[in-house]
Amino acid sequence: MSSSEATATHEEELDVDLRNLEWTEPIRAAAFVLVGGLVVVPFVISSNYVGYVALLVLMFGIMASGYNIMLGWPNLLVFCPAALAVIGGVVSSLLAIQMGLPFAVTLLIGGLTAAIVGSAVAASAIIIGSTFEIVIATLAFEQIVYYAFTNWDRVGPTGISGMPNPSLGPLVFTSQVEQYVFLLAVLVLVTFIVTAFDRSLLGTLAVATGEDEELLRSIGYNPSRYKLVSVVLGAFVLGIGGALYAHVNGLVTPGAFTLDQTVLLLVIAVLGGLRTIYGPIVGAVLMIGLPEIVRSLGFGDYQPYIIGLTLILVILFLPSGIVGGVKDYFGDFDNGGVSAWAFWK
Amino acid sequence: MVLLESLINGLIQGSIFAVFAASFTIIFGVMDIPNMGHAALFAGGAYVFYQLVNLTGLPWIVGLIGAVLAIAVLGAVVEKTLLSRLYGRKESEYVFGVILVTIGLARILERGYAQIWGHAPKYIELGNLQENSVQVSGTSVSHLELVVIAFAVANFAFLYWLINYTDTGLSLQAIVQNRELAIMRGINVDRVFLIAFTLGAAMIAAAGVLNAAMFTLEPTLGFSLLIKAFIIVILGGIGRVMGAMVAGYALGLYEAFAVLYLSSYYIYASEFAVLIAFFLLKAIVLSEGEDSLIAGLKERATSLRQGVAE
Amino acid sequence: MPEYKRRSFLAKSCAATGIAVGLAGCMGDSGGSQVQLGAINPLSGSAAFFGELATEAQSAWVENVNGNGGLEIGGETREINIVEYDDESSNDQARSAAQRLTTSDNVSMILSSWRSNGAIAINEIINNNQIPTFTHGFTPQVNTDGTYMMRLTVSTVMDAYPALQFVSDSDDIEKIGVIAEEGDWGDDTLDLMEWWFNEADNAGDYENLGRFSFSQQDFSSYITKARNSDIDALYVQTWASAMQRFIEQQDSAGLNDDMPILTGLGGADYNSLGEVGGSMSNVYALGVYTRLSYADDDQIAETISDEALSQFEDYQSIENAPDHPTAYNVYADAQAAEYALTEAGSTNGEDLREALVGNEITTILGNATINDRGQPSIPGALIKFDGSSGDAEIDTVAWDGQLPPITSIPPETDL
Amino acid sequence: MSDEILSVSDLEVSYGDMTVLRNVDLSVPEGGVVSVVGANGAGKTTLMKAISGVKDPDSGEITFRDENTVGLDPHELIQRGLTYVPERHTVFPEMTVLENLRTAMIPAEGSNSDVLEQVFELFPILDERRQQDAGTMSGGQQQMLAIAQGLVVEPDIILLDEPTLGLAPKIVEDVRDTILEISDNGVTVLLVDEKIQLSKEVAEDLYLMRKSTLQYLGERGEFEAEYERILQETIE
Repeated sequence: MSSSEATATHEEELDVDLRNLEWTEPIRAAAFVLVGGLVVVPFVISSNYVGYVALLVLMFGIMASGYNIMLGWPNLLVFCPAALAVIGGVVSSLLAIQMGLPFAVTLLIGGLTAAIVGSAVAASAIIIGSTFEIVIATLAFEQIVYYAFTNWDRVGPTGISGMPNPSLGPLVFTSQVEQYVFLLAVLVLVTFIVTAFDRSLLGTLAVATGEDEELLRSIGYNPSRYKLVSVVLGAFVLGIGGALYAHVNGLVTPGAFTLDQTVLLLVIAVLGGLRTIYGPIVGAVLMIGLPEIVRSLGFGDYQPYIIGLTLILVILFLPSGIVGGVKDYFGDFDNGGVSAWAFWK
Repeated sequence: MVLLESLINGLIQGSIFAVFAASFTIIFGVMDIPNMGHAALFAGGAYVFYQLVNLTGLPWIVGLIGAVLAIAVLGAVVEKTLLSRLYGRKESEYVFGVILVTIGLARILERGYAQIWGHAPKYIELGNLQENSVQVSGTSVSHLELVVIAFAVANFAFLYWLINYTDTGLSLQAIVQNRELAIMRGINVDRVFLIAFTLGAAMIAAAGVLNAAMFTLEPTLGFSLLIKAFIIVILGGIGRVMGAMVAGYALGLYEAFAVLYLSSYYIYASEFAVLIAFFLLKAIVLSEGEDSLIAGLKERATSLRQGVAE
Repeated sequence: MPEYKRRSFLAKSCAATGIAVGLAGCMGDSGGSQVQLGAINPLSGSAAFFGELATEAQSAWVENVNGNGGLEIGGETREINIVEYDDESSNDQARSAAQRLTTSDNVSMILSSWRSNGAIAINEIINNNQIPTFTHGFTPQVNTDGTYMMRLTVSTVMDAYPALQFVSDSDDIEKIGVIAEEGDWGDDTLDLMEWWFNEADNAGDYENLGRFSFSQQDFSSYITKARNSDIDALYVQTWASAMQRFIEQQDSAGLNDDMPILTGLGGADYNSLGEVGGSMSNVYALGVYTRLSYADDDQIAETISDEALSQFEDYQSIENAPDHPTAYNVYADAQAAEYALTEAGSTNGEDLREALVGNEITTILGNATINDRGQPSIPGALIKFDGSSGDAEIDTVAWDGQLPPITSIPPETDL
Repeated sequence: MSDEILSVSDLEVSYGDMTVLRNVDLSVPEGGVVSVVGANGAGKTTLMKAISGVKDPDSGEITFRDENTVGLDPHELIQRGLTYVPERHTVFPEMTVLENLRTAMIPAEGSNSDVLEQVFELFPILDERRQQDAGTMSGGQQQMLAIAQGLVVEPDIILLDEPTLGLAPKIVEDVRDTILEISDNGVTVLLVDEKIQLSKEVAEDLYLMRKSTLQYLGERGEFEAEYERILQETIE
């Protein structure tokens, strides 16, 4: 690990200690996701329906990965990921439709806007401090975002539709397979970023913030800084996810990004395993895929029971999630900053 | 005239808010975390009543007792079998653990109600309380509305007695004020948790029956109240039943009067904005260890006055 | 050893790909000589009550058609089969259902996509695949020329038309108060009011008394506000159980003693008129499919064509046909599909759409036409109810006639 | 050792990966006053929490009146006659004095109601302020209330954790007198004390806690002679 001895001057030097990062790890994680994603391509090509579900899985995988950054590392229970995602979606859609900007630009601005709003959310969360007060304040914030968008005539309750397909310069991703490959590329990139974040000192300190804020402060670090960075980074990824969702579906409605969606993202993150790299992806496959499987087996009527029960059982018996649980049994194939933090303790 | 009518509207709405929030805050205050399944228990009480009275034909008082008992037992079972397993976890895991388990439970219950009783809104008859009304300076108030207000008053009188004059109440207060000390002082926390959850469930079942009688009964009954309850409970002080009463009536009156001037978007958005402002203010104003915003502000005002006097 | 490993890996991945392609093949299989039709109904979530009714009405139709041997399409008699998915009142689920119906199940038409947002969400899919689809939703942004998104019944905005006509004709009503839901339906209702009274310069005026939330339970504040405003009648735009609650609460507050209550939306589409019976005093409601519930009333029967009445009798004789206005509407959609299939003599989506647009379609709701933007023109009536006997009874029919298609606000069609 | 009321043997306690106590042995004779001294963070409070059932130990035995009490909850220990008064004069701030005491009496179901009056006799200052909110009282008064909370359950042994921490010298004397009076009434006292001052005056046996382990320093007289050296060690 990159973390060495702690002295007072480390703050600036080691904050983003990318030079000493073992780049092989993020590359390996990204490659792992890439290979996993490519294996599914034949299914996507051969069935429109499977392809559509796969697109959803990827988009929720991206959003949940972003959410996981703020949930998992600094342990901040921010309860408004849907609001951050819809901000990304709305900004990107409006820029594309009204100003005709290219998708790559609107996507980035969407993500950045979400990140800016995320920094305000992070600042509030840091000031507020207490976990459940953060939950409720961010829940309230999400409601306000919903009211604001529904009441804004550019968006309204029926939302925005008719935005262009995702594109990259001259490449326009119109067919399902093209969109799948594009989204997969984004997810691979996100995986790379999350892993790099995790393996950097930044990630380690974010974990430390979640584990023992006082101790971290006592050895000369400012925990607020790592909370801020984690939430802003997470918000950026969420905003990107929301923008992708809007452009791939051609529709973004404020009503589709409220508490239900937040809970879904939370469930995906928790089910897969907080503070794991692959957890949000596994969670997305399960939570988006499970309903489809349940339906195709003819148990559609019992779906809420199955989802509800899954939720309860996982929380009770697999508190560190599926990937986290596997990790507990088989060692650290997906260790999220934990061993690095152990050094500090 | 408008003012009187709005006042009555506000009192009735406030009674519903206050009762819902009171039962919510007992659980919230003791367990430190919201029960997201509270709305499902609320609807559950009303459905049990509907089954016993409207479908089976039992007298309404039997239905009411049956509803309260059934949901109290359900609450106790949930606490014992699900939530008690989470108490040992560290804070953030405990928080999302309880939130997610109760959300999961709510989904199961809501689907269950829909499958047993259908999605169609149901009417509940409480004797003939709905039909008869009295005139209050030209404004008509139904007997049911009077009963709702009376129930709220009785409910708070009972809670006031329970909290201040019984061992259970002292235990509840002790846990809300300082959980660790309560454990050291020999309060049986497991037992109090169970009591709090059962009591909260019993109260919400009765409130659910009254609410369904005033409006209609649907599987998702009470979800909008749950969101209001957050606002009320937080502004009133978590775990403070009398605070929930004051904040509940305040919110009811605010909505009744605000609707005369504002569209509902702005009313709701303003409520949530106040909530966030409250948290921020509390965090900025209060130093560590202080709990009550009002007490903290008072203290600062005093010290400021003294400073000026000197 | 290493070589063996590699080969085994290759074999496995080939097998995996094989299974994938095989599965996809199975999914794409369509059912022989049966005509495949789709339905996306909200069987859970907020709109579940209507989804259940839609399912029942569609099954009744299928039983009826197949009981008579099927439909004659292009000289061949074929049975019909409905593939139904639950959209859980969610847009993502609606899209995934539409995706499956149009690409894997190969349906010729989709009989229902109940919710507005759900219909907007699937619009692109059904248009790309050229699958005519019926909705009950209000979807102005997708009512474009050549669309495959169709509707037989009226949207909110059209609902207000009879009320507006009535207000302009009336000598007693100078000004109406309007309370509308938050959301698109409410927005458009208010836009229409603005256009009708202030831009199109019809007699009368309106005042916006405020908006309320979708899940509104307590209307007393709005009733107080209406009572104390300077208005002669109150127009309420809402639906389903909220409407039911509103009707009851305004009655117990005695608002309808002071002024008539005008409602719209699909013809008093609250869940059960019987439940609110006595509260329906001095209440006017638009009847398109609700009329059928009162078809035994002479005044109402006069507003319905003989053809439609006899078809409605046939409907009632079907076993398990649900007795609810929403179900009549869903059944009428199915009848339109039936018309399209036999008229076009084909199961091709493009042909079906061509058969639907511009032709007069006979349904239990009366004769309707659908224009190129998927908007209908259909007969309707504004019915005044009198609940003094404790039941919802017809008092008078204040207005009846053809409801014009409205595709945008302000309406392109001159009302 | 029939006169031994409480004994601890080979106790090990940890928080997560961090072991706070190891190989701890302790013996408290009936009716005695035993004191544990040691620097801040040495593990004294953890020992108190382990004995009173607040914190479960990893291993070892705690024997109270010939019963192994490991795994019992605080309320069960209170019912058996062992009560714990935590440090920093902790009381319920928004309850009155009387409510604080009534709350403390809950685990001792059916206890004698005269006890309350006896306790008020011992603490006249509390008697005067029965209806005052505990949070508004001075630190010394709150400490008295905390001790009174321990006494209303009529314990056989009372564990006092840093009872004089942060109190003025005059109040420290009051606390000392109170401890002696409690002991005179036949209640065994186990005291935790950072500054050895108080222990020197009241303790009959003295233990030193240093770096997670406990060392017996001897009976009064034995340790008094070495007072300066011990003081030095506790400061380290």
